[in-house]
Amino acid sequence: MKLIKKEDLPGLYGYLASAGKKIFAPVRKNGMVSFSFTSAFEEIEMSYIQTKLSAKAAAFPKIEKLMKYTIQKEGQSYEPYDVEKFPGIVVWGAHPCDAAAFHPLNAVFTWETHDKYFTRRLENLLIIGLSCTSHDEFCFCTSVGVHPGDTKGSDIQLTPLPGGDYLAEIITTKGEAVAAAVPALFSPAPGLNKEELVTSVEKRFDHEALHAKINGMFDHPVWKEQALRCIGCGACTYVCPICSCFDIQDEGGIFGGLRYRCWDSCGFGHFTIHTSGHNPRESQDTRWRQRLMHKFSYQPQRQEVFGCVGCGRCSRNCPVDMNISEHLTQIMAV
Amino acid sequence: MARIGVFVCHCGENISATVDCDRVAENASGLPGVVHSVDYKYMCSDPGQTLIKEAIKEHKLTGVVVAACSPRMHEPTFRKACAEAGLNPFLCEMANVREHCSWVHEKTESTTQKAKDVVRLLVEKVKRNEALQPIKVPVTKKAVVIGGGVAGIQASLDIANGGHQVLLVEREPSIGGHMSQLSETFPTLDCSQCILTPRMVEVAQHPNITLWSYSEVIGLDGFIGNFTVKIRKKAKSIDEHLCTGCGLCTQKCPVRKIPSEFEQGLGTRPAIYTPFPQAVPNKPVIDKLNCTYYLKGRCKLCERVCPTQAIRFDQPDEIVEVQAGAIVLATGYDIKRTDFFPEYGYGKYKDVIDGLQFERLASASGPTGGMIRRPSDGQIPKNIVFVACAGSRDPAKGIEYCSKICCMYTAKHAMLYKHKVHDGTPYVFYMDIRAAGKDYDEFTRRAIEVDRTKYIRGRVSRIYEKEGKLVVVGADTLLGGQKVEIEADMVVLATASVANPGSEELAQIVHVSYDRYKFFAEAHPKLKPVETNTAGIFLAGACQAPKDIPESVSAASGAAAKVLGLFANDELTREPLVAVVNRMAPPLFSTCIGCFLCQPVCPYNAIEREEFKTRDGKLLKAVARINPGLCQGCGTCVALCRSKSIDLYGYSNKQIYTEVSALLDEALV
Amino acid sequence: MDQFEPKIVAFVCNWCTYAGADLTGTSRLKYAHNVRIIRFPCTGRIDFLLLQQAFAKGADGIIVSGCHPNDCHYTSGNFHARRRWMVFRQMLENMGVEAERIVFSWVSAAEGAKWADLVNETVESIKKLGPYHKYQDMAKSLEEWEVTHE
Amino acid sequence: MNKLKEKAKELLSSRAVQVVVGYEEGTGGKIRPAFVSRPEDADKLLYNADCHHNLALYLYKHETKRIGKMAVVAPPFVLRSILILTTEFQLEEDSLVVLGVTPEEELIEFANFKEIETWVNQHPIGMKEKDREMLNRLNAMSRDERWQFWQNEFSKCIKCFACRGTCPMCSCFRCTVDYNAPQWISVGSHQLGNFDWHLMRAMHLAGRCSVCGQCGEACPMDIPVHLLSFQINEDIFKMFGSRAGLTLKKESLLSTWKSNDVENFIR
Repeated sequence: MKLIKKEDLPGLYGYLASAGKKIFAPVRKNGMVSFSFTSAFEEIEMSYIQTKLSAKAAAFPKIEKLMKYTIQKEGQSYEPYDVEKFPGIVVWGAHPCDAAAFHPLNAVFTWETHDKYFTRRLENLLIIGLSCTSHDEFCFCTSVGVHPGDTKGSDIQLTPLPGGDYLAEIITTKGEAVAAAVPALFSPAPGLNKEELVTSVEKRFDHEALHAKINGMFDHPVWKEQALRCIGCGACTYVCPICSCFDIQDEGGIFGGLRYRCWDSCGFGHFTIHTSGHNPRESQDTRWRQRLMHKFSYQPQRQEVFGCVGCGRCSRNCPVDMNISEHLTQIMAV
Repeated sequence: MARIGVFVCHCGENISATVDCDRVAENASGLPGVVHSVDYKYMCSDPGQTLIKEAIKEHKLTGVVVAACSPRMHEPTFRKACAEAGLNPFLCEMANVREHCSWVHEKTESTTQKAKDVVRLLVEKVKRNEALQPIKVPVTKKAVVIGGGVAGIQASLDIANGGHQVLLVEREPSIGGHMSQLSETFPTLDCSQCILTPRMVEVAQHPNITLWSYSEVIGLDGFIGNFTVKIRKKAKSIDEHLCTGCGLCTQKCPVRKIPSEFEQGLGTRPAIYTPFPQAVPNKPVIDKLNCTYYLKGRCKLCERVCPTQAIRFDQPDEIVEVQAGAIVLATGYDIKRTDFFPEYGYGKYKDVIDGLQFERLASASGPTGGMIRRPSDGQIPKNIVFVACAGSRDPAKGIEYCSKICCMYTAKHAMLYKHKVHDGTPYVFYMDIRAAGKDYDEFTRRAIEVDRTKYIRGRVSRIYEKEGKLVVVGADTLLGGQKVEIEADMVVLATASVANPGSEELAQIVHVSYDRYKFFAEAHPKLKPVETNTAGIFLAGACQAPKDIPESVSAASGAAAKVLGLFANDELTREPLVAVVNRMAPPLFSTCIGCFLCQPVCPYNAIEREEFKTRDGKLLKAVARINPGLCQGCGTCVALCRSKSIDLYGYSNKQIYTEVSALLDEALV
Repeated sequence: MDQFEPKIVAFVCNWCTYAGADLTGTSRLKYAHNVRIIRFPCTGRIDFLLLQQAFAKGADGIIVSGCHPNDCHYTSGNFHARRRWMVFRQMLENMGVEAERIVFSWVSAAEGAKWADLVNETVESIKKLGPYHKYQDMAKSLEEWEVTHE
Repeated sequence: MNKLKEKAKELLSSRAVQVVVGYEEGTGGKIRPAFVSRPEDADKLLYNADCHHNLALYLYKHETKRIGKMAVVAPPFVLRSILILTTEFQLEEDSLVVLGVTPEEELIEFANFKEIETWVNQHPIGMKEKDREMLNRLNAMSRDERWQFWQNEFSKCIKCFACRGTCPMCSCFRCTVDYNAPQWISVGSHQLGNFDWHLMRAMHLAGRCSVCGQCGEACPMDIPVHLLSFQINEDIFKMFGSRAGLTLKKESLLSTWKSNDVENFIR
């Protein structure tokens, strides 16, 4: 446990930037805080409850270009984008939920097939976590096994102190390398109980119990009831730090173009439609069920991770207040 | 995989003089999907076509692009050639490198580049073309002719004599039209009724012709070969089967002062009337607007005198639907009345009359028994002025065209006048004498030279009344614009011929286009003069533009020939370039959600509602369906459809989107 | 630097403007070569999305032309198109697009000279406006999408 | 407001309707759509000026229709949407009970849609001050500034389609953006794809928008997309003298025309 002084944070930033890292940090712009690439430390907002978009874009951007293709008389040729050129990215100031989310995300992108784009980006990531000292009513991390002071996923974890300085925990070898490179920025920590510094989020349900229960609820009428007001947009999935569905698109002209993947959502009516017009998930309740079953039944079953870290973004941003913790609490009660 | 052949035509030197044809062909050969690309001197020649046909077979082509003239010129030629070689004709496209390229640009690199671009565009399009099959529709071999003037009569007789059923629909109580009002006809001065009435009788007696007079077309559905015509048979208030046409009722009718339409207001008629003695059918109708019984609820004198009890006061209008395979529009024309001319007294001078009125004055069966007597006091005019081009060729009056018949009938009027009033002096103010036609110029010369009509080249600026005379103020442009004043006893205005009132409404009912003067528009001004843009609807006579009798009759026979040609087939084949709404598996059935915003957009009422129901009749979904028989392929619905559920064969979304992409995919210039 | 040669795409109907441009050819009237014609059955068929697509693909100017009012081969396609363009132009204006880069015209089958003039005038006016970099840059956003984008 | 609850109860108890679509209090101080099928739940219904969801959205969805006959709590913008949807054959008069609510939070009942038509014509909807100011600001901008404004706004767009999902007029099952042969609008959320999407959406709503502003409310990225529709709605009123949602006549702006439509921009 170390201490990093408030006035030394720019130094840390400066070191990482000078090491050629792109720094992806919470920035307050247009009245909202979002993870963005920054060019100066001053842009960073360290006191926020939750960003609009999660930090997942650092490894799973909303558009990932996959390859260029050309169409010629002789045939077609492909040129994949070079993952070696991916920059090192520092995710700066990710709350424990966001830091923890890279694990289930990774589970998807390395399940059976190793996705070279994602895995390379993840390898290049350095995550500086930021323990939560406050939360709002949408936060429910403790109900899904994440804690406001958790260090899982972070390489270095900062915990704000009342005076403005930060406790710094060096978690991984990646973190150690940074600390070793700029030792002057880190001083020994005073004896403090970290638990007292972080906020306390009420636990609303137990995720293991939820998992056990939801497994058998495929045909339960609750989905129809809950999904009635769902408008079938993709807001929840796009702000989610774990939702990983994507679409693959080719864009170009008659002589070539490029292929990319972009975020997609199981909430869309067209997500599963077949060419014939048949749609296995024909109504919104089946799509809503898919979202929750995927996160709390299938993912734990198959990848031994939960697809939710309780960040609450889906609930905050849903245009019709589909509050996930409220719905999960209800599911536990039926 | 697409196997496209590109054929670049030199068109002699028409294209090759400015476009480097071999480089265009070479460039095309490098395009993805192009397996064969050549240039040739004349692609449309027999050897050129053979070149294409052989290439289709040899290279197993799946699409052909001919870079040559406009597709409006030779698309049918090359499509036919492809079909002969076993390639679906709709897999052939033309790149217009002549009219749109070689002829409009100088010989520069940019011109060749443009040709390359256009070829690339069409190559990309044709890759996305679909093999289409012509649409076959049955033909109902019955024609409806609308309008019973000389054109309608001629068209009906020709079709009927060709062995097909005709329904002739006439708005007025009798057929005959304007021709029946004429006294004599130019250039022979034979009596109009003498030549027309036998034809009218023939119509009435022809076994293949059904005549519905006093009837109007109020609706038209369907398409070529398969029209449904909705007709209102206005109540004549008589039982036509009982009426013998004895005329007793018309003699006894107490209401006698109604201005006669047939006499152009110069004579009167009763409320129960036949328009003229030779009317066909020669059975009266009751004019409900003037009949005392209909106005006041009493009288019924006609009912009392009718020997066959044929009067039916409670007869309702009847609305009937008729199936027909072709429609002939022969609704004729009208003329401007004297009240249209402020400078000629707004119609307030009784002795300023129009040409049709003069016809009635000159007619032996007219109100004056053929004596030329002026309307105001019945005196025989000694000085008479004829004003040609009254309104015609006058942009200020909104009538920029030549009414065509006035020069001739004005000469005829002057002659008829002179033949009847030997000591009178006829004057004619004219702009130009347009007497192009067989024996026409001879006729006008006769008016001038034999009958001593005084022709004054110039316009009449004003007519006013002074001491019982009409002072006609004009200019003589042959005398350097010198002012001319003539004190006339009567003035006859050769007023402009205009489209019949109601022609616009009828055009909208039957979905044909019309020009800015509301005359019906022919499909092509030269090559399709009797066709309209709506297949199966043809034009006869002056409803299309001002025409004299011989022209009207020719057009009518032309329209009849088109109808007979159509009826020679049991079924028709139509170009399959129509719109279609997609279909898919239940429960969607289609991506169409049935908002039907496309329905009002369609000019042909081709968009129908298709309902999908459960076995017990519960509605699952209603979606749009396009009747391929009605659709003409304009594609307006396609562009409007938000869910992109409609597409257009031949100009599909894929095809045109790709065209835009392909055009701009390489630097244009 | 070479003189700027604008790329102009013309969306024309088959019956009037395409035929009018044919007449320009048969009359041997000369006009600027910058225009490429795409044939439609009717102006009513022209989806506004195609105009967006043309700009996105790099057109500096667009000509949309069809039959004069009352001349439409299909009676009313041009009237529908006219209304669509009224709204679309306003929409472009509201979004900051240079709507004057789209030139709307009625050119009949008899107006070969008008077609030549229309093309020449359009080319001249677009030359004055310059390349439509703003739109084209936006359209290249994917190509230039950096691997670091969020 | 008690009247609304009572009416809802009465409709549900008498089985006149199977579900009442209305508003209820959600989480975090939000208001959300509510679906009440039991009379005893009607007490949770509420209506106030913060109720911005356009509930007309739910009236034609098969998920709600399968419950049975519906009653809907309908502020003025929902009433307008109901009229538009009716002219577009998406709603049938006899499948719906409309519980109108005025801006004064009073309940009005309508015997039929014709009465709704009369009412909406007598009660114009005013624009919110905030939106009016934004439109004025946009109008005062130079065109390049407007371009920049929207480019900035669209750069936030993540193509979640909440604007589409929440809009009752986006009644298509397959949106143009879902069409992929050709792919008119890029699926990816890049600058061109975002621009094309918002332009296309605004065009497809032109003359059909009930001006509820819900698309802007729904946007998680706070893009004021509704302003595009608001502005064109004003322009359309100037050009054609009409506003959407005021008539039961089937005459949608872009599927009709007049011979005297302004054509001063056409050479």
